[in-house]
Amino acid sequence: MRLAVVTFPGSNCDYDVYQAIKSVGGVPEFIWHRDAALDSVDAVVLPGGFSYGDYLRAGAIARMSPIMEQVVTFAAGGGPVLGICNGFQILCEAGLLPGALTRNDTLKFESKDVWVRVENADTTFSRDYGQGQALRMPIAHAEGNYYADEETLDSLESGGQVVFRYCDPSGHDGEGWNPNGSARSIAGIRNEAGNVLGMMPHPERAVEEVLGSVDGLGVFTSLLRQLSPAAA
Amino acid sequence: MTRHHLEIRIIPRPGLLDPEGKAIHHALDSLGYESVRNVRVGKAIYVDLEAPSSEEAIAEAEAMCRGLLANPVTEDFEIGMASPAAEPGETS
Amino acid sequence: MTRHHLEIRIIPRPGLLDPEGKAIHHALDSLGYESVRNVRVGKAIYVDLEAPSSEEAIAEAEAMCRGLLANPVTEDFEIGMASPAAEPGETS
Amino acid sequence: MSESSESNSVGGIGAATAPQPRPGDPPITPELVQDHGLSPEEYDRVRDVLGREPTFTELGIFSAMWSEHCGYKNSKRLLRLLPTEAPWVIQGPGENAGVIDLGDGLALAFKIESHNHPSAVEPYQGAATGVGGILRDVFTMGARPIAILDSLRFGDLDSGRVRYLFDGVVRGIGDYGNCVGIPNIGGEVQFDRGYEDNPIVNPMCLGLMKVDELIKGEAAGVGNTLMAVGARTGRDGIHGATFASEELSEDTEASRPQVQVGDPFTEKLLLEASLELIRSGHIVGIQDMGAAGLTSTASEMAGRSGTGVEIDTLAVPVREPDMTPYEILLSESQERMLVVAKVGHEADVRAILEKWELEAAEVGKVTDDGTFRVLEGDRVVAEIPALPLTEGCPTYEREGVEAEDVQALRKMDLSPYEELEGSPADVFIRLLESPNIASKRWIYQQYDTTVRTGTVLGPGGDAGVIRIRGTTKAVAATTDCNGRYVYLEPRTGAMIAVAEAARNLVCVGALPTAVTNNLNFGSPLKSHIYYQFREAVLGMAEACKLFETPVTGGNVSFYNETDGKAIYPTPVIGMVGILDDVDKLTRHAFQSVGDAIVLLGDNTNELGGSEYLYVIHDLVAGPPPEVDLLGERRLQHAVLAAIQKGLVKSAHDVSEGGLACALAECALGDGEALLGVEVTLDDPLPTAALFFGEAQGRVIVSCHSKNAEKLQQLARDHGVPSRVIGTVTEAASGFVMHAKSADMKVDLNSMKALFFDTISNIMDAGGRE
Ligand SMILES: Nc1ncnc2c1ncn2[C@@H]1O[C@H](COP(=O)(O)OP(=O)(O)O)[C@@H](O)[C@H]1O
Ligand SMILES: [Mg+2]
Repeated sequence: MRLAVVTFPGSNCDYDVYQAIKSVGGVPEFIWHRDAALDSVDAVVLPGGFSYGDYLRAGAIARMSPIMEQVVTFAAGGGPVLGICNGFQILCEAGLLPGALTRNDTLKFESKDVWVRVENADTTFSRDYGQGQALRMPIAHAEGNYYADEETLDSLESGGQVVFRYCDPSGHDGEGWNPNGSARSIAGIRNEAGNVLGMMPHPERAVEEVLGSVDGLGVFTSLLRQLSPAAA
Repeated sequence: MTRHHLEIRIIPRPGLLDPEGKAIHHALDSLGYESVRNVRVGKAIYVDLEAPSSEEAIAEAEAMCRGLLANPVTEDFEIGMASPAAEPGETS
Repeated sequence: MTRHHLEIRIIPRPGLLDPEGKAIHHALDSLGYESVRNVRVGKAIYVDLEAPSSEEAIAEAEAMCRGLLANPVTEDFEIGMASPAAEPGETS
Repeated sequence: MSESSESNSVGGIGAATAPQPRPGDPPITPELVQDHGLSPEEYDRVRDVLGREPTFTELGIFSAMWSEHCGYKNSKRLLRLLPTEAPWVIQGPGENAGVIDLGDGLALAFKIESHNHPSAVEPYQGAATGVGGILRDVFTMGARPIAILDSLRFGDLDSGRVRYLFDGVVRGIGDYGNCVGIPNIGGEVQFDRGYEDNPIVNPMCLGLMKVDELIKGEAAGVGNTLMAVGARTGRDGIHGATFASEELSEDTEASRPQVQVGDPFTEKLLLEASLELIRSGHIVGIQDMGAAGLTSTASEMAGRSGTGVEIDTLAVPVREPDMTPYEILLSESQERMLVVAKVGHEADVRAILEKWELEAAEVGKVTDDGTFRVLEGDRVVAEIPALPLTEGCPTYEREGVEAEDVQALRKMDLSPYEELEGSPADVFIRLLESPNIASKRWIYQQYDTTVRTGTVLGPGGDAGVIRIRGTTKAVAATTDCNGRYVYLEPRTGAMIAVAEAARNLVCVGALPTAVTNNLNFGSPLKSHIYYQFREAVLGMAEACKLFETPVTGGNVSFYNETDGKAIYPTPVIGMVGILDDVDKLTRHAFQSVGDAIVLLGDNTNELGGSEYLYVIHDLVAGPPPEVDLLGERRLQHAVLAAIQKGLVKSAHDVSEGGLACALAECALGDGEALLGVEVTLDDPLPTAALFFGEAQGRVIVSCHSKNAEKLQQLARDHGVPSRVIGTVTEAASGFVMHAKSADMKVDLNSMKALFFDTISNIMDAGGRE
């Protein structure tokens, strides 16, 4: 299973995602944003970081990059695309996911562990989790405040497109546990077709006990299992 | 071709929360500026470009806003001619 | 007392590096906007305030810029009357 | 005052090729020389070196290179007293960063740097560019940065200006490091009116490399090509080096264009491109253009390799029109490097930079004549022998005399403060909510601490720890210095800084290995400041020798003064250590109910320089706690041995706020799983000293009760005093301390709120004044 990890100028979690994929038996491969070929890959990951320094708006300049045309085509053909943090921002800017990620309502960069609840355990990226399971993962972003108009939010909810939601450690809605002001505490969403997921928390930073949590593994194992149901 | 100095303002859409505006309003309040009723924060982007006419310069800036500079989900934009204060040389 | 809608522009001082402007210029270039010569990015702050006259409103805004809104070390500012597009309600 | 030259031959060169003044150059007058920070004697030395009068451009070059910042003129001689060697030291002082051997073919590069003055003028950009500079120092050695730490000092937070500085500095450090993608794993901050107008901002960086990828800042190989790489050169920061060497004054307000703006995005590209370049084999040397820009970089690279260099300023890519050679040579624009490419490989170098969307320009070549020569097209604008320029700066040893008011403070009778006014709990709570004791979470939650998936212990513990992928090892790092102690007694204070750093490392299970340091002081021209400096260096040297932690590099920041008032002398120690087995990592938080709490070391009646005196009595007085270096060494060994044997479940050193505050930190942990404490102390000491005194050489460990005896036996074998002082209890039982003269019981949840929220409560209400 070949998974493309796209490196934009300023990506800085590409290496971490690479290691996480390898640790669950996938075959990661770095793709430089100007090497615009995604022909024989099975999935694409847009990693976190500060593509183009987050200048203008996080993800705004990266989505103009040559590779993104390929990513759009790949996604339109049903190929799985995962965007983490800056990758999520790029996916929204590129119109592959609805809404936008605006500045944290705290007006600060927020770096800490958060809890998210699996709202839909029946997706390409979450099938190895239990419905309602609470996961612990780090966040590290300045623009993670998810915004969409009410209508869009309603349709995300009713279509099962909200995949991860900030919660308290016991998995309940918790006042004060939304770290950035996101609408309806949204931490991760998928597209209507189900093959594109964007999330602000970093699952690739929660894949080994020594790092403090292994709750992020499921995102990668789910994806691999989807790609080759026989394996994993 | 002449050089046109444009000022593009990117403004958060009404209805959108503007935490920065709110924080500034709060800070102004506590500094004693009690007459302030509302604060919103956007971006001012100064673009110098070569175009045959100012109409064409503005049309080009509009295209840039739609294509890159503004996010239609969260932002409106406005284009005007810049004042001389905002006229530097070349970005290198 | 009337309500005045002011637009305050905060502009990076000439001579200082403006990495954001540089990145945007670069991006516009690669999108084919080759007529662009220079890009600088500042802030546009819309402030609504009550003041007896527009002169007084502007004087107050100037004081706010000096005291809080602009960083005198790195930024210049300009104050103007805002266009109606930038007139929302009250900051909550 | 005596004076001597560093280099033996300070010969002039032929006047035949002597550069002529450029049109528009101001005439060289004594005032101009003075404005360039050179004394008449130093100017004479310049003329000796050249064998003629300098041009304006040359004056600028000498001024920068012989500034305190580049020339170390008032520190060099004393710094030679520091131990710098050990079998594991691969690169000692003199290069961009020190390097130590980690085994397995790997090496660790690390360095600390000050950006105090720029941060005082513009906190956000000043701190951000400080991080940029220290990252470049590390990756130009061929190492990939793996961690950042930041050592900070500010005035008290009740001042709006201080809050503005603190907020800006933290955002600047965060935004820069976060964008480049390097985790912050620790640091320190102290708030004290001694730093009111002069904050200290000392970022530190650690980088990992293969031993054989080490590359130096040398301009070797006659005929090789000098290439300027990265950002373009602008007018920013011209004479920053001289600026950093002068006291801040009213005039500084007028010197604003000296602010440099950082571009972490370009830095990230430069980082990747540099590492790729180094591995490509197309270059022989690389160095950051830091203080004094192109001038110091080019001349130092030539000086180190005994060659010469020739540069054409017209070939340097500039950001602004009409820049003079003077400006181009002295600009401190950020994110630039000078690379020495093998001749014939220039196109390969350019190709790598293009991939990373960066520019590279050929600006000169390596020559064999030992001369730093600058051309502007056809015209020679400067021609200076390289070695005398880089090494010939006059150095001074001055007279140091202790200030009388400090002597008086140190001798102050502290007995009136030994008994507490009010209940112990009241005092305890006031200490917990002192920003110096309270959690620094408000700071490090703005720093990415987990990127690169190597952080096994982030900020909030005794030291930060990064595991080394592919091995069982990890490296630990900490920064420490209590400026109050150093102020009251510089030699002891500096020893304590080294001892505390080592203690912090052993508490996480790491063997202290090497040191980088940042010496932040006032003006060395004042005899009482020079006294502080000399004593602190002596203390540091002694402690580093004894602990076998050689100094592999560092930085001196003088003139931290405003209107004649100097900061506390603050020799910040950045220490790194190695854990052979990352699984042995130990944390400071208590782990389970029923565990025994064991105190290693002795309680004594010492209150001097304590946080207790500062918070409760508004005093910085008395002698700092005594430090017994041999005892500290035994303690370090005992703690490491206990951790190796798996005897302890937690370890934490006792520092500011004393035993009570250290126990509170163990009980509160990271705020997620609180545990109670019940300890009983039978020492015949006054309550203030017993609970809040800052006696050195103490570590609190916890262990399963069945291991308590074994642990004490181990301590005895190491000659370290130890005793069981209590037990870990349920959180609901509260935080309880009994002593002969006093008892206190405090609710853990209220402690938690005070400890974790104090700084954010202060900061999230403030504004700029
Ligand atoms: N400026 C800072 N940046 C990052 N971490 C910090 C900073 N200041 C303090 N910390 C972290 O907060 C914790 C407590 O700091 P401190 O009380 O200075 O520790 P210690 O007394 O053990 O040296 C440490 O883990 C330290 O790394
Ligand atoms: Mg402490």
